[in-house]
Amino acid sequence: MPREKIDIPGQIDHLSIIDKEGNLDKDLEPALPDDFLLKLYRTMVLGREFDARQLSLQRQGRIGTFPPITGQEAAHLGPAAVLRDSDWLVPSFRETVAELWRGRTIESILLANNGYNEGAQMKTGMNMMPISVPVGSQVIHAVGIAWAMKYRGKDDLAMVFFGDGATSEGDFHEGINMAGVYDAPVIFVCQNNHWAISVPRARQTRSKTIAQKALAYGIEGIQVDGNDILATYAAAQEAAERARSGGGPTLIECVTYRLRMHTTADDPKRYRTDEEVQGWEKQDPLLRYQKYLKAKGLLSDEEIVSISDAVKAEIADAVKRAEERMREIGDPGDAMSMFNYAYAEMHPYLKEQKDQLAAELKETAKEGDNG
Amino acid sequence: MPREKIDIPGQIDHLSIIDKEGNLDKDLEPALPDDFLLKLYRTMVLGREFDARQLSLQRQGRIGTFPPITGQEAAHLGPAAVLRDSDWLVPSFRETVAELWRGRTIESILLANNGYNEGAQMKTGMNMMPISVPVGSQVIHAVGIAWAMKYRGKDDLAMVFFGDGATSEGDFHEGINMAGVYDAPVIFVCQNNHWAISVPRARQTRSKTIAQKALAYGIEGIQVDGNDILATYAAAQEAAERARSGGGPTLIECVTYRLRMHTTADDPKRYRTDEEVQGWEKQDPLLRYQKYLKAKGLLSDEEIVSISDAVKAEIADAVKRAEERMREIGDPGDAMSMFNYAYAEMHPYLKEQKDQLAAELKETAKEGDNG
Amino acid sequence: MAKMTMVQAINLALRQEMEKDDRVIVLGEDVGKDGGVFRVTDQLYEKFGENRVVDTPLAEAGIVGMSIGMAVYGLRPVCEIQFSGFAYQNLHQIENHASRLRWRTQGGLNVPMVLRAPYGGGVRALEHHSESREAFWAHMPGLNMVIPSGPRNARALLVSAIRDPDPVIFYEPKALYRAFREEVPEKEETLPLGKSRVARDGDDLTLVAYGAMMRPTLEAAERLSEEDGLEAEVIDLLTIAPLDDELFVRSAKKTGHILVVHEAPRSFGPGGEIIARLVEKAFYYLEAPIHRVTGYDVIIPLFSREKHYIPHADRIVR
Amino acid sequence: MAKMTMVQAINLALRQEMEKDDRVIVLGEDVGKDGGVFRVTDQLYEKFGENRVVDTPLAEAGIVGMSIGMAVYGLRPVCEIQFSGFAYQNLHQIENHASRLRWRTQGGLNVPMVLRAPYGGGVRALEHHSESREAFWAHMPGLNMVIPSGPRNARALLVSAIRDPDPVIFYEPKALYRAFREEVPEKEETLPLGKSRVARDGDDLTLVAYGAMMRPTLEAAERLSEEDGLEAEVIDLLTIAPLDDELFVRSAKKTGHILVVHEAPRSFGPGGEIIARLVEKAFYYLEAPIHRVTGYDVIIPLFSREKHYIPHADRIVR
Ligand SMILES: Cc1ncc(C[n+]2csc(CCOP(=O)(O)OP(=O)(O)O)c2C)c(N)n1
Ligand SMILES: Cc1ncc(C[n+]2csc(CCOP(=O)(O)OP(=O)(O)O)c2C)c(N)n1
Ligand SMILES: [Mg+2]
Ligand SMILES: [Mg+2]
Repeated sequence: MPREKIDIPGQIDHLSIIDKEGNLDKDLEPALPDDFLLKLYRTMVLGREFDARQLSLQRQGRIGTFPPITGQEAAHLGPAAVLRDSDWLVPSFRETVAELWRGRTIESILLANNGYNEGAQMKTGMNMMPISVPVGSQVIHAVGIAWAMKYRGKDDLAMVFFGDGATSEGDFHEGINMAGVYDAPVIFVCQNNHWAISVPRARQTRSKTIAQKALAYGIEGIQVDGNDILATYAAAQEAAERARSGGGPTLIECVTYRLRMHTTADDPKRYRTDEEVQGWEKQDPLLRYQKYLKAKGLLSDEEIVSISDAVKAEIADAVKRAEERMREIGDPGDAMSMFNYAYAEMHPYLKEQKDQLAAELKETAKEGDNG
Repeated sequence: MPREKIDIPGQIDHLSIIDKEGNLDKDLEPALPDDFLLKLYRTMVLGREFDARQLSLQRQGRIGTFPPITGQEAAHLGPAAVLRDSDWLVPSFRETVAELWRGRTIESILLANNGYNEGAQMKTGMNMMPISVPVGSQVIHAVGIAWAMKYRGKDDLAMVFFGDGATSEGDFHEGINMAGVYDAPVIFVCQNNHWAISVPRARQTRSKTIAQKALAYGIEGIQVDGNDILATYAAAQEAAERARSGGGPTLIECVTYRLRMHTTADDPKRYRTDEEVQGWEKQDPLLRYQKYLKAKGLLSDEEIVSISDAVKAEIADAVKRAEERMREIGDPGDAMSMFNYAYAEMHPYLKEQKDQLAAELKETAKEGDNG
Repeated sequence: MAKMTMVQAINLALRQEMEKDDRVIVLGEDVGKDGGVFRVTDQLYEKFGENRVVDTPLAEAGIVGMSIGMAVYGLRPVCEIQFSGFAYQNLHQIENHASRLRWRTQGGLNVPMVLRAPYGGGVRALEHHSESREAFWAHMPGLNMVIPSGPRNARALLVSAIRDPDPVIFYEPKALYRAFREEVPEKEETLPLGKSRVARDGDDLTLVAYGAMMRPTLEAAERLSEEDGLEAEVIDLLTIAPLDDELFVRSAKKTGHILVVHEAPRSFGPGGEIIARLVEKAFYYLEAPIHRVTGYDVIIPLFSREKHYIPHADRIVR
Repeated sequence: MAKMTMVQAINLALRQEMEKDDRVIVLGEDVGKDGGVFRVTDQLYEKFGENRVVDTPLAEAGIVGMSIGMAVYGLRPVCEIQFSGFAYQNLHQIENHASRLRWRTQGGLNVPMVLRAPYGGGVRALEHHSESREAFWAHMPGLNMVIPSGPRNARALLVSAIRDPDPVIFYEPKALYRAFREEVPEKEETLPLGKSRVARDGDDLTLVAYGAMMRPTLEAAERLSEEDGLEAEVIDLLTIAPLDDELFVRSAKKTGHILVVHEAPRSFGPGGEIIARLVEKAFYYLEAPIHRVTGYDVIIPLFSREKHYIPHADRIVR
């Protein structure tokens, strides 16, 4: 056999259901109950409005820096929406809408974004990992969780989110490769928002798509229009069925765009043009989904306004509660709490350090009274 | 655009020039001068015989453990043979024949394998990295070297070797991805010898081939019969032309087999069958190449014997010289030398430690005389 | 009670915990069919099968990252990193996640995993197979760093490590894997993490050591007794972090003379912390400078010279 | 002389070395167009172009591994790891290769690279953006670990680091990036690596610190002078490893009272080594226990509480 072609699956599909003009591909339309469709819409609006609110809070110094998600609502809510309670969600740090969908509270996010560890407190049974700041590192955790699910004979799955930049990390590679080897029930969802801070997608990897990286691991891969929530949902649904039935992992590339800054510390004008941003604003996933719901007769202009008002009110309440909570805790808050949760049991030398600080703070307080 | 196929290069070829029966594919036969062909043969024999000699030395406790290469001579010599002096070779730890081809001496290998740092001494201008024990870690170094070559406007290249197991490491991924992004003149040569110690190729990754991993990085990939030195040479030659002309990196998978143990500390009977090994012995790259050279009239049975004798004599001399050298150095040898080469200049606290040991050893020596 | 090598004792701990608790999973490179390159997991694959004894691809961050996920889900993974010299590939997974998840989630999640790795010199191995970098792990809040010194305490400590609700780095002195045997009871035996032990009583001076250094240290103590009539108290740390300073501080108050022994490079090695604790807690009892007999601040040489690098009794006696 | 922030001073060092020597290459995540997330490499991309100021994919091991290859080939890469909290991803490349290639090849190859990374707390950042783990690097033979404390010495030390024939880990105290300005001469200025400095003279006690801790330490020294009439001598290490013990040992012999300050967790932190050296070399001059004012043995809390974690003048004064 001289030079011959090897028979490997070398094909990657792109999925789109509602196109940029809002036209629907009826054959591909997932059959979802109306209330579910509306719940998706409301949650997208909540994410969008919460982003706006946090930006103004940050500008006023009422919270610290955070990563906005505007423009990526469909790209991460669609996949997250296929999860059951017994499945696990393993987020990166830019899937706020998915976290809210999973039951994380607005208050907890505000607390965390204002530097209170209380905000990252995890209620057990949420079946969710906390956000993971080290890019790509969480990918492997999902594989371990999925391996354990399979070991326990469950038909649950783990869904992990990461960005286009994360695909350059060794951890992404090690995790996805191991998932393939163990046929682990994982769905790898890449939020390809075209930028890793200032590094464009094209400088992150030479491959035309992220989805084709699945070919390296012998697993299924698909690229979807990430601003089309029906497409992101449908692709994830297909992947979920594969995972639950022992078909192994899937890599889903959601092509979307980060409309705002990387974090509030970032100035996108340094590295990208307004034209590019405006081009993507025209593809707003929220507007596209609105069109669809309206055409379906599920959403009226009045309802759009009322939902938006309701959501804003919900956020306002949450902000109030969160700020009350922060006042209760106090700024800087009970210093002693930083010694908690380092270990199941505090070790003696740490106890000594804690007692020492307690004594120092008492002294300071006294001095305060005297002075 | 609903569900449509994305146009990506999804094809991987397999290259074979002399098949398992020794039949030649004339169209693909590289045009190489007779003396070059014979030099390749002699170096393969040298590697094979040196392996055998080191095994017996190890058994006699005259050297420490080492990784045999028998069966993989063609898989790494073929690619290394396309290198120019100004190119760089970045080995793993199982490319002894390539190292010998590049001018590393038998003595230095023996010294290193018997635990003498002198054996790893690198003559400048060799344009070669020392062997790299941490699996996969050297892959990135080759990318840095290649980037620097390009920066300097050279048409040189870096060739890096690694095993099938190494492709699971994050470093492999990060390196090859960056090479793609920078169009770096690197040739990634995987020695797929089917085993990573006891882990079979199939449990290392779910992909059918290693070569197809190139698709994930948007670079060229090819699989070759690693026991066919004409094929490994030809594939590397093609990749070298690509690299030198700015076409970027190539991933070459050489399909071969480790006929002996992983290292002399390993017992392959624990994880693989004799049948499997015997099957591969039939595909011995050395015998296949002999057939080819004989058919070409370049090699006679007498010459086979004379070359083998000459090679054995060369090894015997080298062993003698190496053991003389070791006696000179002494066992354990000059302890003080371990403080050298930590830094360009020894820092004061290290100097204190060195002086302290020197003093202690003097004392011991004295005691020795007295006692 | 059977006389066992450390390899057999560790194997016993793994086998018995796996029998008792189906949450215990062993994973790593070559831990399955091969039984581990040092045979520590020998026969576990045959006994428990490939779902309990998992051969992994060659990916240390992957092994540890997967262990984190398994542990968070409720399993008790015991992963093997083939040599501690390749555990830096996964250090970020421990520093960024395993050691912090309890803290990050304020008690919501925890990571009951064990990372086993052979460390140290003395077996005529290749480069990267002889280092001692326990100080890296000892410096990480939220982590336990354990190093046994003999078959019996290796078994007892490993059982405790597996049951501990927090992550444990378990460094195994490979030089002791088959160096000697000890009686190891078949019936369960544990040792608390975070507690050192007195390995030898004495009133004249204090020697602090752990792991593979216990043998030369105890040998030195015997020689000091015979040759100079000095009785050294020898403290075996067993747990490096959280460091138990109670015993060596008490001993220092008694003897006033202390020597610290470790194989790791001297600068910024474990010895510094031990000395700092002594200065904090026993300063007024110290009668002489505390010396360190350690590896030097260079890479441990290839094996023909390693004996000069690794502390031995002569160096300690001086 | 222009008054510059530390960010500007580091930028100046990079610019001038790049002008002088075309072997100097800056690479890292967002160092190009963006000028670095802290703007340390601002305008270098515009001035030198994408072949001298290289935006990399998001891969720390890749960045450092490539730098090793570049350095071996004869370039002088200065790579930026965006935050020191993500430098563990590349720790194996430093421990297994960068710090050893000179030794491994017995002088045949060397690795003249610099790894820059901002470290430490105080900027209200997210998790993983405020740690101090300089002890990891300080423990590695073959490596230089440098931490400047002000704009002027940052510039001079970075120039020396770039010219050093061995690898240098250069931790930048991000809390000081824009905290104050200093006169920084346009004309070349260097400071030798491996040398500490006396930041303040005094005869009554010795304070040893470095990096971001120099400000609270000097503030504490002033207050001790005003409030208690005690004159503290303050030593600024500048280079953490190889550790220069000459000045603080001399100072300790003079004052007999020593306090060590660092932001890193206490246990197995840099303070231990400093104390061990003092005990080795100045034991008979010590009049009181040497105390450590440091970060606690927990993860630095999220920013609302970090001020309790990071040592400040009050804690030092006590
Ligand atoms: C390991 C690691 N390196 C660097 C960083 C700094 N950093 C935070 S986000 C980011 C870019 C991430 O890009 P991408 O993966 O595309 O996710 P996105 O921010 O676009 O959602 C970088 C470099 C980090 N958090 N972790
Ligand atoms: C990072 C790292 N992990 C583990 C090891 C131990 N080890 C040495 S060789 C080897 C297997 C390598 O397999 P492969 O890459 O296929 O190369 P081969 O030995 O087959 O030539 C392992 C696990 C190592 N040297 N480095
Ligand atoms: Mg992105
Ligand atoms: Mg192999």
